[in-house]
Amino acid sequence: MLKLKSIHTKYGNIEALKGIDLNVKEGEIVTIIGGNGAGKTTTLNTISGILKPVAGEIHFLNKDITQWKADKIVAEGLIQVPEGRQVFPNLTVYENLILGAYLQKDKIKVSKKMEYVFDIFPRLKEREKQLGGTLSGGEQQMLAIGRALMAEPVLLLLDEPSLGLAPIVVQNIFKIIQDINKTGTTILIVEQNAHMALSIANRGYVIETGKIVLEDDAKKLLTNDEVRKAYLGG
Amino acid sequence: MRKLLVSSIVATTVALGGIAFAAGELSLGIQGPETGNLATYGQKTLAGAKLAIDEINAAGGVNGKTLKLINYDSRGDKAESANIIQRFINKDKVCGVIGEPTSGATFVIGPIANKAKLPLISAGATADGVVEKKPYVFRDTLLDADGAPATLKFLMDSKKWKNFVLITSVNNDYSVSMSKIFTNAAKKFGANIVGEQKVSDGDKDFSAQVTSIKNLKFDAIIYTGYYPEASLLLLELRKQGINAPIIGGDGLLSPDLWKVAKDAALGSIIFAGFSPEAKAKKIQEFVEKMKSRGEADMFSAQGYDAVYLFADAMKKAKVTDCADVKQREGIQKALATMPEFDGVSGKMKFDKEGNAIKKPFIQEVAKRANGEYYLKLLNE
Amino acid sequence: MDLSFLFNDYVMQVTTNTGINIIMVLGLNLITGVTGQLSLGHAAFMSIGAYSSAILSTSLGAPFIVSLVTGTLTGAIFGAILGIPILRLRGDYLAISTLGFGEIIRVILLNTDLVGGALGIYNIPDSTNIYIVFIAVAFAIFFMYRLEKSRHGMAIKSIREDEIASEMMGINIARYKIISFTIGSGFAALGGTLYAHFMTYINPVDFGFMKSIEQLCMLVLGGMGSIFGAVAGTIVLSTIPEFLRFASEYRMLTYGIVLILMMIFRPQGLFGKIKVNV
Amino acid sequence: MANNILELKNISMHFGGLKAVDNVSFNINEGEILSLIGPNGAGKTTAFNVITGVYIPTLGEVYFKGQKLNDIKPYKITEMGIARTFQNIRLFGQLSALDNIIIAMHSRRKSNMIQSIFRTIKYKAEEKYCIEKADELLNYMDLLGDRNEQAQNLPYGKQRKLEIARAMATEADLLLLDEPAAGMNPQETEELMEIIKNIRKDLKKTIFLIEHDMKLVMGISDRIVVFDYGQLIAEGTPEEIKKNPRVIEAYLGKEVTNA
Amino acid sequence: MLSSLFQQFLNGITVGSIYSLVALGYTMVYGIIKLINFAHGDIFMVGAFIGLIISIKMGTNFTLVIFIAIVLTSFIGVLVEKIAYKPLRNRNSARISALISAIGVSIFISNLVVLINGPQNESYPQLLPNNILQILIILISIGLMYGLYYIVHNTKVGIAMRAVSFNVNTARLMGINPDMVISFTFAIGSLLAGAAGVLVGTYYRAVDPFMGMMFGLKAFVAAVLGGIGSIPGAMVGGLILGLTEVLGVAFVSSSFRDAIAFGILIIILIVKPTGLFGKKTKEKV
Repeated sequence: MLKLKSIHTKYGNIEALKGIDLNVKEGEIVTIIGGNGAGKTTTLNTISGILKPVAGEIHFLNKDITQWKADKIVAEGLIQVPEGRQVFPNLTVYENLILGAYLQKDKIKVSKKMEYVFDIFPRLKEREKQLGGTLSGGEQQMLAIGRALMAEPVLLLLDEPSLGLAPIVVQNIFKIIQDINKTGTTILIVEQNAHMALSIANRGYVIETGKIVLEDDAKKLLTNDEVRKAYLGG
Repeated sequence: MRKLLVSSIVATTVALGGIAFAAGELSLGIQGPETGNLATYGQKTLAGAKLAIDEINAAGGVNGKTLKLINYDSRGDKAESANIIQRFINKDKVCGVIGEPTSGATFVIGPIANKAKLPLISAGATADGVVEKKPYVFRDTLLDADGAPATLKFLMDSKKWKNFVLITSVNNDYSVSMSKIFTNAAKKFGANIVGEQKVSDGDKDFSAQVTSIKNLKFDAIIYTGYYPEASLLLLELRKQGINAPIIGGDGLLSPDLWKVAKDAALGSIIFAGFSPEAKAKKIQEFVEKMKSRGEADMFSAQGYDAVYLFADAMKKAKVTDCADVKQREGIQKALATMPEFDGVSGKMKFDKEGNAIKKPFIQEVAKRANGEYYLKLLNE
Repeated sequence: MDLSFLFNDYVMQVTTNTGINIIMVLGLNLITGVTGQLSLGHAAFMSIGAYSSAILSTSLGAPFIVSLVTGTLTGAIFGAILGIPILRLRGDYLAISTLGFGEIIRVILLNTDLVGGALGIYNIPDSTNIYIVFIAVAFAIFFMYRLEKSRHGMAIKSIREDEIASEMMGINIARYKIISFTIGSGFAALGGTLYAHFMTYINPVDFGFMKSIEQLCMLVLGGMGSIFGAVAGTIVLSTIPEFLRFASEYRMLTYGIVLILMMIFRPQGLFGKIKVNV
Repeated sequence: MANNILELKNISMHFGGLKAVDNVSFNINEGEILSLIGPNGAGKTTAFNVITGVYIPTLGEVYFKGQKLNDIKPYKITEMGIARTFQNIRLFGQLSALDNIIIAMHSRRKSNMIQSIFRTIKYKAEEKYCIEKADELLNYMDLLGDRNEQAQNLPYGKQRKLEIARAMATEADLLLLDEPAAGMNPQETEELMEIIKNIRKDLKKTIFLIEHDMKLVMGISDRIVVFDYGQLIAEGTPEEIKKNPRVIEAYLGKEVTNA
Repeated sequence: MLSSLFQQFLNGITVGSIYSLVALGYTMVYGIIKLINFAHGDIFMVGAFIGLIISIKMGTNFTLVIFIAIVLTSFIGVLVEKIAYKPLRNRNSARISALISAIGVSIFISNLVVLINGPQNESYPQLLPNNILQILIILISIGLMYGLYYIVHNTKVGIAMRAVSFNVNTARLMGINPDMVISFTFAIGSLLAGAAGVLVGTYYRAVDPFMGMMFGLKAFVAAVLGGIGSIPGAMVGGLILGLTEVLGVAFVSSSFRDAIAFGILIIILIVKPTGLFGKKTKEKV
């Protein structure tokens, strides 16, 4: 479904990605784990078109989307939940969700989708009229995911959904991610919280200083000493 | 596009123009704001001057040479004005300059022209100190110091007006100084200034000032500023139900006054150095000829007269080469000693400082039967 | 070939005007190009120099050198006084407040009878000549060059590059911003005193918002943060009108287009190397 | 017991409702290398900002060499002897490497404006001394070849090193390094480890660093403090920290139960 | 006295509501691309001139005049953005470059009008009945502002505008094309300015090619006063500015009209730099 071939991305003079190869198959949960500054977010931003790679190719649903603009990529069903949630603080929950379905012209579909999101996150229903900025961290994460679901993602990219959230909330969010996957949405998730991510994923990649250093079945990675080393330095 | 082409041809001529005067031409310079918010004055003066030049050349020129007019735009910027006058002196080597229509820029270029012994006639400057102690600097404008008191006296006598409101545009040197003249004249003739208001050039909104004078008793409003504000002021006055006329100087003298204010302008009294209604044949011919060049007004009349003043002086001084200081001295002498000159802006004579001694044309905005506005001359 | 035309009064006039502009634009360069604080009210300090020196020369009959020095210092002092409250602001807010101060000073001059109100001040002795301006320009360039190289100049530059890092390197950024603003305003005032004694007549119209913008355009065109750029930009914009005399109607139009094209294709200016993020 | 150079006493830093740092106390001993670790958003950089005066702590006190820092302006704190680097490199990008270093010497220099403009003998001597000293530092960091390059044009690893050199140029006794190895390749990181060790050894500086690269942290730290959710959850030697279950949990997270 | 006070008050609100219309354009553009669009005042002036030309050529039907004027000004606004600002945005230029470019546009537009129409003041036809002119102007302004409020809060593109002004990249992740939204913002802002131009012409009965300068600057002050980037701020800021100016002129002195506006500006900036409704942003260290 998604294929990255030797992707290189630069921030100014700094090469943040030094040749990333990865692929995601339909129906999977794939995770990319790695320490801070390893290039996880850069990878996602490159896939979603926020950043443009300087070399390499990205294919999604058999189309070469390497040079596509972000909004066109969204239209293909490749939706990203950005790091730090990036809920629009001055928009209400309702407005945030509406924006998620920005490209959907059919109003009935939009309201159906919204019901679906409210089903998954009843909390959001309660807070419908509240401003995004007034929500708690966990609620904001729900809103960010809900907002992405409004766009009917074929592939959902999640950037550190656990960031800054209390462990109990993280548990909850990850369960929901699994549920979303079960309804047929493919998921690529980037995490620092390796255990959590690997425990729900099918496969995992370990990224270090802009390179994939390890790729394996998630369950195997979970017990792999290398992973532990990558985090705690052995 | 055609305009662009013409101006680039003019450009090339002017660029090479430094040598042109030898080939049977005598040049006059004219400078003023042709762009920017004072552009109307510069453009009008230029139009009048051009007409005069064309007439003179059609009649055989001056001393056997054609007269050439070189115009530069100063944007109303003092530094640019100074650059231009130096260019006239050193590059174009003109015989004389028809100077800036505003007092401010004339203050700057006057001393420069005087020092270079280049005769300069300002066709608009009215402030004190513009020409004094500068033998080469003249002006053919009616001075407010002459015009304003004469007008006030005339109105008090003919209309029996006694109480006035005085409105000054405080960021306008012309207005500030004229207000002083009016105040002094009122004191002298026993008129009452019952209220005073301040506005600023560029203001669009006069509602506050008008509301403030609404409850006063007065016969007329003296407004000493320019026409753009005056027309808006008139509209605001009528909007708030005040029907008193306004009295002002040549700053109000523009068809735009009634173009903007329409009937609100009716009855306004303007004293100026020019009236298109004057019956003199010369003036009527001038008005007729100016029709194709954007209508006659005071500035075009003064620009026109300035050219003729120069031409007369040049003839008298038998000028053939203006690069020669001696010949320019001759022009200055001819101007300073000129007997009464009968111009389209009235009969005039220069006093020893270089001021034109003239009588004001006191006029009232009126409407003809066909709905056309005009200035009825009151004191012919 | 006859080169005497290079030395005639016309060329002198344009050159002197250009020189005066150079001094002021160098002051602006210190504030905006070197310190990174956008000022839209530079002409206000020019007016303070012009007015204070003109009053000294006309009302008190002070010798030119006294007017010159006093005018410059008055401008610098005003720069410091106004700088203290407004330099706490950043970026656009600072720019807007300098604009506001510029307009306020102009309106105050306009309404103060003591300084002639709208009439302004005339009969100012014409003490400025090309030699004095030449010396002043040379001094300004020398001063700015040396200042930039010194530890104080380095400190000022580091504020432009990164305020926070600068403060973390032990630099009192508030103090240096004020120093820069004071010196920059002083040079504007120096230009103003020279201007007043060159034109011999000043009134508030000369020091409006558009004047500040004009100075900023000279700086940006030449290249912010570069002494050479500031000088070159000023020369270009001060003399080009003289070459475009023939096309007076299209002059301002062209000016507008040039500014836009410059910003699109060469935003660092003709001779600049520095991107000033203000 | 070694001498305390820096002491944080019950520091809390709140932003609105967010407790970025929550009642944290710890010391740094003179001459040691102390590392501060913790997951993203744990409040590490906030702690640096409190120490360097960028933020005034909501509660608690910071002491440097026995002197309270709470109300002191950042530039004064630097003068007192604390210097730092930044998470997202904050070099003076358009200035040369040399100028970056020289600017950091600012508070140690005395030449006044007049002396600088007219380049008096005193000024020249100071200038000469500074350039020599800066070159020395650049040399120490192996950056001498890049001395005239604009800082923004240096490769990433060199920018990191230049930032450290710049902090050292302030002649601070305590260096705060915020993720010095971020974005470096393993080889560069290795080199950095050596440099940090040397700085301590040769120049007798105290070093306090935030770092995610555990190889570096474990390799050079004398002690480690660990933050999670703004709180200090562990403090100890690298070996102790590695085994600490709370740290492991904070880092690797728990698995989803009942998944 | 009382009726005079009421009249002054009405004067203030009339001017203020027009300031608000223009201020909205400044604030919206600033909110979305952080640019002080110096050319906005000139768009306002162009709006007035288009209204003038239409009413001369096609008659003095106010609805028609204002309609054509706002359609054309919004088109011009978008065009200006595409030509003079977008290329800079794509090159990631410094903010001052965009500012200078805006000044270039301003100089170009005002001088183009001079070239086409001459520098003189032009009289403006009476498009609205005189006796209820002020009330109508206020009502039309309120109507336009309500329209804007509705668009911003109840339409998708309005919500997208707010999203883009918060964070461009996140907005892109929603499938929003920021360039489109920015164009839309310019269109709306210029539309309001165009309407304000026609209203000013109708109110003062005269227009000139340089009227955009001071009026624009003051409207900008109004935007800052309310908190630049804030839409309700611009509305309130305009009213406050209009009222203080008119009352200041009435009861203090007219000579300081501009000083009043800029004085308020500086006080606000020093006391509360973000304006009445603005939000504070802090730089991350």
